[in-house]
Amino acid sequence: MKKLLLTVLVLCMLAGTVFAGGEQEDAKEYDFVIGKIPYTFEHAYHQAICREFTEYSEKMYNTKAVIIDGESSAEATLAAVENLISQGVDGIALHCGDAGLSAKAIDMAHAAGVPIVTTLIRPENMTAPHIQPQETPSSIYMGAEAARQWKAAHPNTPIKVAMLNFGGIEQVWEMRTGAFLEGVKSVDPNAELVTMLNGQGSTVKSMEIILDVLQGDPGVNLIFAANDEMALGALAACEQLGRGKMDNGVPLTEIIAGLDASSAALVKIFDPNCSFKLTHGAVKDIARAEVDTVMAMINGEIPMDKYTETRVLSPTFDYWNTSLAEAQRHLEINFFYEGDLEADVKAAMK
Amino acid sequence: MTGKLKLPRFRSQLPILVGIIVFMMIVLTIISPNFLKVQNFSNILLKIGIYILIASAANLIMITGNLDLSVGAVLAFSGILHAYMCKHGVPIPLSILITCIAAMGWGVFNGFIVGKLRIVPVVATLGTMYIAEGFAFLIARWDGGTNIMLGLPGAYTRLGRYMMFGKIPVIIVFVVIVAAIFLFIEKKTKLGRFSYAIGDNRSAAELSGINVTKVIIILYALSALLAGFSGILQSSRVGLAAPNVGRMMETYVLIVCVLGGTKMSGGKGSIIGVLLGAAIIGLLENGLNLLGIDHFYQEVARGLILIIAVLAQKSSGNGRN
Amino acid sequence: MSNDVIIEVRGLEKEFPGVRALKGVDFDIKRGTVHCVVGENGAGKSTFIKILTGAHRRTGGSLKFNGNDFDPKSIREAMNAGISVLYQELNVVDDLTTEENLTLGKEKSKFGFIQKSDGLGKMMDIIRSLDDSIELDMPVDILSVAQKQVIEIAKALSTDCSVLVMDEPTASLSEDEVRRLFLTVKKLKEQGITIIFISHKLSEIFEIGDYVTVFRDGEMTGTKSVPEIAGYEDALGCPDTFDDKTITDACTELVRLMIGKVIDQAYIASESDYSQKLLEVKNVSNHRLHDINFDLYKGEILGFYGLVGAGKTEVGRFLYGIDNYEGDIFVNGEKCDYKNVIGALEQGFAMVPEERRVDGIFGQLPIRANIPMMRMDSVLSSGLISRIKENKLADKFMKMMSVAAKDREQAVAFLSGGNQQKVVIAKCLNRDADIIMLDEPTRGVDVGAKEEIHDIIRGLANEGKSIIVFSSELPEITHLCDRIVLMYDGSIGEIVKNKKDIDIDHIMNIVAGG
Amino acid sequence: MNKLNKERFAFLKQPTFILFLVFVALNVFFALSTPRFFKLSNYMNMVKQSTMIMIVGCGATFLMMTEHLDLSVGSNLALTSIIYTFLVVFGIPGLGIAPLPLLTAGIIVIIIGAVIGVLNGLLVTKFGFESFIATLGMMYIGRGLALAVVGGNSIRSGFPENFGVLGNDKVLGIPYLFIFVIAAIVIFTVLHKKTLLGKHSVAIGGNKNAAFFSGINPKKIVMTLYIITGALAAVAGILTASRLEHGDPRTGTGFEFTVLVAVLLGGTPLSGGKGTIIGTVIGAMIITVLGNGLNAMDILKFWQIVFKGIILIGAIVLHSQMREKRRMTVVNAGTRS
Repeated sequence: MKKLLLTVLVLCMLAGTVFAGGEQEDAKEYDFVIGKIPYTFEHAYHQAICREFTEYSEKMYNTKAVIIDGESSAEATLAAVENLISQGVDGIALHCGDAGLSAKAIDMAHAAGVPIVTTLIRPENMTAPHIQPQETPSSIYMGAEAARQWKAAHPNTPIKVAMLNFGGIEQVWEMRTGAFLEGVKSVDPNAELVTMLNGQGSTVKSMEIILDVLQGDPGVNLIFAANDEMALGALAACEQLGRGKMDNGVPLTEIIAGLDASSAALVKIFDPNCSFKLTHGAVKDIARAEVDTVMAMINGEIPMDKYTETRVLSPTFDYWNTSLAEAQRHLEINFFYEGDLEADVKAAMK
Repeated sequence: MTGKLKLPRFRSQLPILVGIIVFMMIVLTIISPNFLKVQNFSNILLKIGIYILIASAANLIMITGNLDLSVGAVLAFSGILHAYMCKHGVPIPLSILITCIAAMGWGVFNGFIVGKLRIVPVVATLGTMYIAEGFAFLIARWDGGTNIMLGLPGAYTRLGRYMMFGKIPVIIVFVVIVAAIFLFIEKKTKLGRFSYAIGDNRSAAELSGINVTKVIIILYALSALLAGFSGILQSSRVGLAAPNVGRMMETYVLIVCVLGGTKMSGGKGSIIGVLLGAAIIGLLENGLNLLGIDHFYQEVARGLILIIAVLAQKSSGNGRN
Repeated sequence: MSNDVIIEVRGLEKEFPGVRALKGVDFDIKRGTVHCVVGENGAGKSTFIKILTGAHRRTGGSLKFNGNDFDPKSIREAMNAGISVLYQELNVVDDLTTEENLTLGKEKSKFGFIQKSDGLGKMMDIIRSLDDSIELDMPVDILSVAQKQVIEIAKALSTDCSVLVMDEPTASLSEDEVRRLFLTVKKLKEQGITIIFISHKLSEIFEIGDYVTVFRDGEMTGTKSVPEIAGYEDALGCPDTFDDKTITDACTELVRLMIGKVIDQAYIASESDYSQKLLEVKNVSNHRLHDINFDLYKGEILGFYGLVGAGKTEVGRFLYGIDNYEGDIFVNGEKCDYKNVIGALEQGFAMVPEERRVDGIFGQLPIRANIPMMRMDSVLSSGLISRIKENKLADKFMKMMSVAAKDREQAVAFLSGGNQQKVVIAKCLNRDADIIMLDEPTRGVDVGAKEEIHDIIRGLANEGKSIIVFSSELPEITHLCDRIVLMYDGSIGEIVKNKKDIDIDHIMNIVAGG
Repeated sequence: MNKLNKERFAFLKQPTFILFLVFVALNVFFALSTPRFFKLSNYMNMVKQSTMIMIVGCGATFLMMTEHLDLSVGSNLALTSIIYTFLVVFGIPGLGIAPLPLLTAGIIVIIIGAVIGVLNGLLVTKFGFESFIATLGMMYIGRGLALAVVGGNSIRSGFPENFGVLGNDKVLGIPYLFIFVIAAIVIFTVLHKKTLLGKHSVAIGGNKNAAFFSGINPKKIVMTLYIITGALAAVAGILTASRLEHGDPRTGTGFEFTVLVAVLLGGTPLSGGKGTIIGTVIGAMIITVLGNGLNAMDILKFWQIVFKGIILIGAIVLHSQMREKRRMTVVNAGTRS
């Protein structure tokens, strides 16, 4: 019996390897191999970046991209950098949540003569090119816009903000949560931050937390989540409490803002009666900037040990100021969206 | 010696659990004005509902002296599979059916390895956990992403957010039904009786002609079925399926069972204990969230409550046996 | 042979709550001899050994060791005084080497590091002298049981022990290994070590024993020198080895001492229907049994009798689908090929196992829940457990077996041994099987309850059930059984028909190996 | 003669050797399937990456030999790592203590790690907790405290100059990490083979009666082992901080299960009584090589998770089959039923 099971397991492994291998394309001569380390492969946003990264590098530069997951863990990220270096890749693009670790990765890559580019979290030592999505201004804008919309509809209700983060990564405060709050305060200096809890990037967890938060203080009327998954969880919580509504874009119960600008979020945002109304983010531009920068270094067009900052817009999408067409285009380019946003919004409204 | 032990066995530790719960409720009522509200209790119930659903079967597994660590992964897998099928045109009821069957498949696999091949359950179900979780991510990826939300039919959330009589959330209804069923299984069916017997004395159970392997397979299948159904309910309630929702679910379920007085070595435990154990966990998290306490102190509190509750049970009548 | 007494037992008593295990025992053990101790289960010999080795404390009488009063509080204390035990369950750690096992617990160490033990050379000499194929660096798990025993012996000897207790050392050895062990024992004796040898194989006594003490019902029924038992006036005229005839006669004599006078409880002839053969066992052998043949008729009580270790339990085990076997079993004339307990149950067997704590009871469950466990149908109503039926069933059996318990909700673990046994029997009876096997059905049960259990068994037979009783209590067998299968060393010696004045001497002769 | 030959080749049937063969086979497979795998530098990386698993695995192997688990090692690692970083960067501000030297801070956190071990040990030996439950509770507490120390933020500046030496630098061309690993392997193999602790650990898990009759105090041994494992987790915490060159309270998530799997793969069963340090080391290397090789082959991460599960189940089934076979041969050699 045990032998049988063993045989079956081995067969499963083999089949799996073949199947998994089958997802790749046939052997092909590439000019270069470059590595990409996403923050975590588990989030839609990072998967989309990786996909764009792979496709773009192949199409534009006939270069193969090797993706190794950073698993949102410092050890895994460090190991990924080490492994890519020893595999002899020609360049590395790193998105890591820690400025110190990014700096270390840069040093390691440079010691091995491998060009490296970092994304989003500005490394401590500025010795390599960096891609900086302009999250902070977009977050400030979102905060201000959300507060404006609320005040326009309810001038006499004090603004109370609740936030979901990833459990205290300080860059998240700098670029997302803190910036959002700054924006809110620029409109209403008396706005109060009721609570900021760890949604662990999970929809379900966020839903449960927001249920409790709204119970603790039903007066909360602005909810900001540091990614779209958590914002959707917050929305689900509101909906279950009979909230989460808008009257054709006029805030009734609260306003929810997210981040990443994924299709799931935009479908909600363009629903005039849903309270999830703002998000920002970019995928394509970041991935392309990463590839372009790495390739430029490989080809000697820019020095690999000099800090340059490539700024990438993190466009904001909100119900009031963005058109459906823009959002449609954004999704098509960034999230490999093949549907019709308008139709999807209508379908989701039903 | 027997004269003083008036309390029947199973109930002897329940007063302690009730005591802990009452204490927590008093504290929370004092410090949070919004605690003692119907809506809040509904929130708590909704949160622990999933734990109770899964723990009711996992508890029976623990009563036989075994363990299921794969419930979280099966929950995530089922949510994703259900969403995937719904998105691709399978009618929702059919999709629920198929998902439940697929979920049970994981349970049968667990039961086969643990019951038939006699592999230590911790390892066997840990392996299954990895495999199921991997497939949850793979299905989501075959759909083109990590979460499945877009393109779900509008009726997708109907089940999870359905309100019975307009005010009772359907998950609570299911919790009541499942808890009742398992109370029934424990007291009234051969399956329940045999589970206690196996945990109490496996050798005697075998010599009494109890088909131990079969019982274990059925229990694992039930546990996986409920995990799968919980996955469907949860993803339907959220309106989105994500492959990482089951993380740490297995330890929560384990904690709920242990808090409820179920021994890991088997032979003891009850669904009533599970309900109380889940209530403790629910009150704890709810209270800490109401007070806006940072999540790291919540983790400390979780560990402490586990140790304190087990300690309290050990130092009570339980220790005398 | 020295006449110096090393252990002097006088009026030794041991009382457990409710049981007097030793009722005042007197005898001497002489230095440098092999002193055998025999007796049936529960006769008190193991209690004596436990007092001697510090596992139990005595409650009365005296025990002198080397002329001084001796009352060890722990196994370690006894060991330090020079009394070591070779336990039946091997106490070696498989994943350690010979050397590591030898020094376990008394390593010489510096800062926690194990130093070469001084005694190791001595131990190795002992091992070499006993079995020269054992090396110090061999992992123990590749050794045979006999070799593991040698290690334990060496370990015991290394503590300067002067008395070595061997608890059934030959129980799991092959013939060859037994030979080798006996050589070892002889060598030890030559070195002046006193050996207390417990065995159920009586013939062994005549190979290595010098003296033998027989226990029965907590009393010593005789201490004699082996030549004396064998019928010689004194050791001088006694040959080194005895012929088979002498041994058989002597064994019979020993059995007589062990069993005592069989109180002839009236055997009530049954109403067996000898035209209806229910069970037939043909040429069954396995690792413990050789060529077992017998049959069982409807309404018959068949008894299996033999000394401990003769293979009674093993017969029950293969019939109940626990052990593998070669040969054929026919039920109602049809060949059976069940492979497990469930199959046996379906074939109409049911069994009360010998070890109730390990194999019988569900200690944490109430009596009510224990009884229907082998046939849940009996308490089901439309597929569900009916509390009413369950209570009724429990009440019925508790009354029938007069189980002394607070109520039916009491957890079985809290019952006395006898009442636990009754619950196990009730559980088995509830199965309503055609062939009921009871392995030592009345062990640890008080006299009154014993009688009740016997009546129940008889009643069942009269109802047309066929019953197999495995027992090492001869009165029970002669009282109950219609035919008696006498077993010796894994084989059937003879099948005798019971009658009013059955020839007890003959039975004793057969089970003693005659 | 025949017997001699049998003995000479007995090691071929040793589980550890078979494990080693599996390890070699994996390497060969990856080396053949991708050119990016079989490189010295890659192997150096893999050893570095499995350092923590091996170091903590040494203690965990001992614990498992006595039938005990420690699920708190991951959070213990995180807690000690963050406290160590905190001490060398900030000292103890509340008491007005200036930043501590590395060595002092190191000793302090090793003591903290050992204290966590003491708590685990107390719960298990004194209060009769199942080791699973006790260490699960400690896992949550440790993780929460690690985050609480720094309010959830990483510490990434203000380090003393040689903070990263242990984790990154080499001495005589050998990384310090290797020295730690080799030291741990040597020390614990010696502990296993040459000391009372090792021997008695095997004895407790192998045959409780034998241990009892030999006068071994199992509680003392188990307590010692929890303390050692706790201290090892602290050492791993220091090394992690040094290797990452910053303090991260989130480090070591899921580490406890990685260690558990490594020890299990290494042939130490949950039921105790046997096990080898070298087996655990090979187990840790198998996990690392598998991850690295599959990455090099560009296998999707999610398939890797699936493979991890299959291999875990397969390995345990294989181990149990080998054990059964061994038991069968012993029974057939003519012993009791």
